[in-house]
Amino acid sequence: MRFGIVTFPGSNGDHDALMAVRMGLGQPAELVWHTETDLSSYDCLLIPGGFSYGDYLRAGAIARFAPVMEAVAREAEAGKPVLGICNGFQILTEAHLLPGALLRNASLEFVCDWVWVRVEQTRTPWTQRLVPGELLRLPIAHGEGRYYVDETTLKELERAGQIVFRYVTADGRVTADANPNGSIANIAGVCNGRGNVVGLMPHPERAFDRLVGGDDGLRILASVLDVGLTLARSRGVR
Amino acid sequence: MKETGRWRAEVFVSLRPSVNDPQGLAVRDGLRRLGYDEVEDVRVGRYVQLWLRAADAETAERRVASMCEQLLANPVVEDYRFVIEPA
Amino acid sequence: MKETGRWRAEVFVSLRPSVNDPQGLAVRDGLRRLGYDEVEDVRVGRYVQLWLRAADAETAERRVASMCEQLLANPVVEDYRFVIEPA
Amino acid sequence: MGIGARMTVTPELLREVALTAEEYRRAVELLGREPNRLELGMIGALWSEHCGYKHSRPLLRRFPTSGPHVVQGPGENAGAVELGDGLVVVLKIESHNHPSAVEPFQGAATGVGGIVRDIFAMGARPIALVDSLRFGPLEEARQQYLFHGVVGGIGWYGNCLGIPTVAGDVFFMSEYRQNPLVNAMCVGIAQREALVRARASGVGNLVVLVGADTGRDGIHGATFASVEDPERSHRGVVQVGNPFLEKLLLEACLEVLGTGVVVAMQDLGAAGLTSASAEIAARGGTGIELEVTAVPRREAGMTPYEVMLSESQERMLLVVRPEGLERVLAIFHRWDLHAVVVGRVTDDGCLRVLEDGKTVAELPVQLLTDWCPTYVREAREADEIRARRSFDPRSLPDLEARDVGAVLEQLLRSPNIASRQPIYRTYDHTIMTNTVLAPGQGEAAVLRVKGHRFGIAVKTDCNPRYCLLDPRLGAQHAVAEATRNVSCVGAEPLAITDCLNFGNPERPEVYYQLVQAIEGMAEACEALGVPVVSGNVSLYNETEGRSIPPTPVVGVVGRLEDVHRRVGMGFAGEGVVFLLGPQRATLGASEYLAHRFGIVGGTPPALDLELERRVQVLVRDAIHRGIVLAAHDCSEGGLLVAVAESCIVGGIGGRFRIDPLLEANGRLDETVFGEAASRVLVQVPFGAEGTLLALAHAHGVPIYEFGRLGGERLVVDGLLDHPLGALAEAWRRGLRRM
Ligand SMILES: Nc1ncnc2c1ncn2[C@@H]1O[C@H](COP(=O)(O)OP(=O)(O)O)[C@@H](O)[C@H]1O
Ligand SMILES: [Mg+2]
Repeated sequence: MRFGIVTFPGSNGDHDALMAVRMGLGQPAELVWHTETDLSSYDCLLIPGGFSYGDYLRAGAIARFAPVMEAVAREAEAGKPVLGICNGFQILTEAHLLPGALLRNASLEFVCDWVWVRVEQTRTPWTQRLVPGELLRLPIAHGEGRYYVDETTLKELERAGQIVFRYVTADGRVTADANPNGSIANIAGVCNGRGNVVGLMPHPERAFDRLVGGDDGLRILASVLDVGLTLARSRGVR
Repeated sequence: MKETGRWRAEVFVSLRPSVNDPQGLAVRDGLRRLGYDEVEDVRVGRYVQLWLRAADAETAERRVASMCEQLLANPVVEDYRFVIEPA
Repeated sequence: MKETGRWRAEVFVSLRPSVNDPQGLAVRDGLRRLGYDEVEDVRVGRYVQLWLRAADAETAERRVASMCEQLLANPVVEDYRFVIEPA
Repeated sequence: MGIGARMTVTPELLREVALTAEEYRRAVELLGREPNRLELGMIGALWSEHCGYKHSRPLLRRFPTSGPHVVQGPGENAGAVELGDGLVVVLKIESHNHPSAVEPFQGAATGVGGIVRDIFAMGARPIALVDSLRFGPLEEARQQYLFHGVVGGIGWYGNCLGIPTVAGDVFFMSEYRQNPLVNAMCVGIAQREALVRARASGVGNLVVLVGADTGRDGIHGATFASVEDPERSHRGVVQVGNPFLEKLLLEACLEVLGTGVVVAMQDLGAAGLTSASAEIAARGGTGIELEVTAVPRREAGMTPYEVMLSESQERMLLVVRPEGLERVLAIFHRWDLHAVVVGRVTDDGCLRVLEDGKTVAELPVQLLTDWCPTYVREAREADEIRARRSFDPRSLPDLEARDVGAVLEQLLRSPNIASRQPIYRTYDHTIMTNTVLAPGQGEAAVLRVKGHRFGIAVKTDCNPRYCLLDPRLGAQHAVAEATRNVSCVGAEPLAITDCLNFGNPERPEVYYQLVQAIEGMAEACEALGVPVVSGNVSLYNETEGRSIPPTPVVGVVGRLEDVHRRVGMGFAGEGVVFLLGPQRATLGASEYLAHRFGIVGGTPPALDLELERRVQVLVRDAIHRGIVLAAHDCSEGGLLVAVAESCIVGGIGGRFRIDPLLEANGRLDETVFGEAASRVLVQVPFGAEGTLLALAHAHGVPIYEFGRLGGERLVVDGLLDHPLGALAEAWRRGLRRM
């Protein structure tokens, strides 16, 4: 399965994503420059973390208009799996490919730590190998990760099953203490209505090796391989 | 295009009232700690100054409005307002 | 103290003209990439709204000025300006 | 303005460029004529303490700088040592004290920017940042402002660049009130043959400037770092950093170096274009001609003087072979960077500045660099320090056994001891996915190098209280502690980078401290076999005649043979805890004295460098054999604090005994809270006690079985029985409550 990893000026998680896919999953991956307009040769897309365009103004605000984003929107529309991580999540919300907005952390501080998240939705290509309610331990590193939607939209998201991950305690409870940034309803990740576009603040690509703290992130990245299998089969038929 | 005039726009972007503003709270608390007990509430937003060329005030206004919509403010969480004057 | 009035202050904080403003540059380039070629310069600052109690406009003004000096602006790199109105 | 334009040299003018009348005469003599205004500014900047190392250069020769691993010693943008498999590790530390005192956030941020440029100027990819910070008492509002600003600035810049900040140290002491210290260290990695030197060679090669446009910011920054009282002088020079631009610069420069057409690369730091071009020409033994009108400006109407001396951030200077120019410009363009040819390499040994083709300055490169005057000053120890040192802590009443628990909690809460998590939690330390031991997990940070078995360890240290009371001994301690921390994770110290932070060297008491500290560092480096490969000097850290304590910060890089064998500092489950090293400690210069009695006095702990070496070898040997579960160096706060820290981090209590130690020391306070050098707490699993004892014996290191782990309380027989939770709470909240 070929991963395309989109690099903007100021991205800094692109290389980690590349390593995670190549070393952790053993799959081919390539960096895709922000000026690229054709993404059809990739089976899935990662929008990595970083500070695209310095995150000046608002995180992700300027990157959203890069030429590559039109192509991302097109592929997303066509149902291709897209995963936005951290800054990638911010970019996807700014581009309205995902609902809501990411605001400055309630603590007003950048926070780098390991957190627990609970899997809330497994009907996305990025979580289909996971079990609902399962806990993952992942690193976070962001200053603008406070997920926000208004009350009406929140209800809508809950109803439609678009909340994919929530910050929880080590024993799986949703508490204020477990919430590292003040996100509404402890939301750590969401998906679009169709489920193929997922965004999350934690970094699965940094958790692909026990030597550096854990490998739970691989379970997310590996989930998408099932789509690859289907793809490969359909190609084989053709 | 014969853009004759030079304009200065001041754009004020603020979080919608319904959105929590921890920075505003922190500033309020900071001010109170300094003895400004009379401060009841604080909201912190962005102040963007733009210098641009446009044929007339109306064009400038139209262009700045669309810059705000597209980039300068995020309608999901922010409100904006701007003024324009000849620069 | 018999503070009778409630006031709203709007404070505009901007980087001094000679100070490098990377944020402004990024926004300017971003706008140009979106086709707003007419934009010549952008400076990004802070927009602070304050609600406070004060006996009269003059007192409010004096207090806000000193808040700006002490906390709201960093005189080493920033300039500020404010307006006050009854809230 | 032509070269020959006359000007009147007034004392004010000389003060503005920070030259003495004597130095001015020397410049005239060397030049054979009077310099013009621009030339004078250029000379002043490069002859400043900051650029010219006027007071430290003669002393720095004392450092050992060579060794079997050394690939590049002092003199280039950074030092480099061999790692194995054809790789080198590149390291350098730098201060940004004066700018941070004026604008803490931007001052610290641009400090990080500067040190990162030094590393990639060598052709190395930066892989880690380390920060060493000093502030006044954190209870004070102003210090909190400085602290939050500095920590925020370091985090902002490093996080944005995507370089993990993995270690550091921080200390609070009233002498730093007006003069906080911000030292940033960067570590990079490169293929040995890909290392670049900053030497302009090849007459006719082109000089390319890339990065930010040049503005009026930071003019006279070098001078400003060479005078006292940062807050009052030069407020106007504050620079605002742009980490986003630096990230592009970093990626683009590394890519450009891969083309093979770049002859040299140099970052623009203090004294901007003047210093960068002079240094690159001096190292190459060539000259450089610059056309100032070619330099892209941020502001209209800038004079050649302003352009040549601006310290605008995020700029690099390259020397490029003409035939490769197009490729280089194309790569920079792809990264949205502005790159232009601003000059060329010449063979006349001159730095020549042209404005529209007319020469406006022409100075021998050597005059700017090598011929900078150096000074040897009078050195005398201050009576006050001697008096403080003679204080006898034994004149104080001993600690009551029933107070031990309460005092332990207070010490754990002390800003000098409490958990540093509130700091490093705001630094991205997991990016790049190499961080094997993150901050707080080990005595030093440990990084893996993907595709290799070995790993890298890194740490900074310096106890300024020891250095204040005895600069020579204190500096030895700094080397010993930093290398010990690296040894405690299982790494062999490879090299040192140092940052010498002192007051005004023109004062005999300060010059004495400088001389002594350098001597002490050199002695320790020799004894421990670790060379100094790079460093930085920051003098004039004083305000109104009140100087900072001597602060020779030592940054160490070490190498682990096998990164999987690294050892953390938290006790890992059950096992036996031993104390390696001296069993007697002293209260002189201790955290206990300062915290409990407000006294900074007494003689710092003695340091037997030969024993230190053996202790470190023993710890590494034991780790290598795989019998060590945890290792923690006993530093500030002494034995009980150290054992509490390892219990807290490991989440396990234990039962310890101190009777024999108490007997050796004679006093309770010295036994539990006294400090000593060369001490390490080591945990081994049950059954490995004999092996460790035998090893200690073989290495000639005193060893003492301190206790066994288990439960959720910290118990010292007959003295203390405390729930670990309460201690953990105190330690974790110490910095956070500010
Ligand atoms: N300014 C800092 N930035 C990042 N990490 C820090 C900083 N200060 C301390 N640390 C980390 O906190 C831990 C404890 O530091 P320190 O108290 O200096 O250790 P030690 O006393 O063993 O030298 C280490 O992991 C260190 O790297
Ligand atoms: Mg310590």
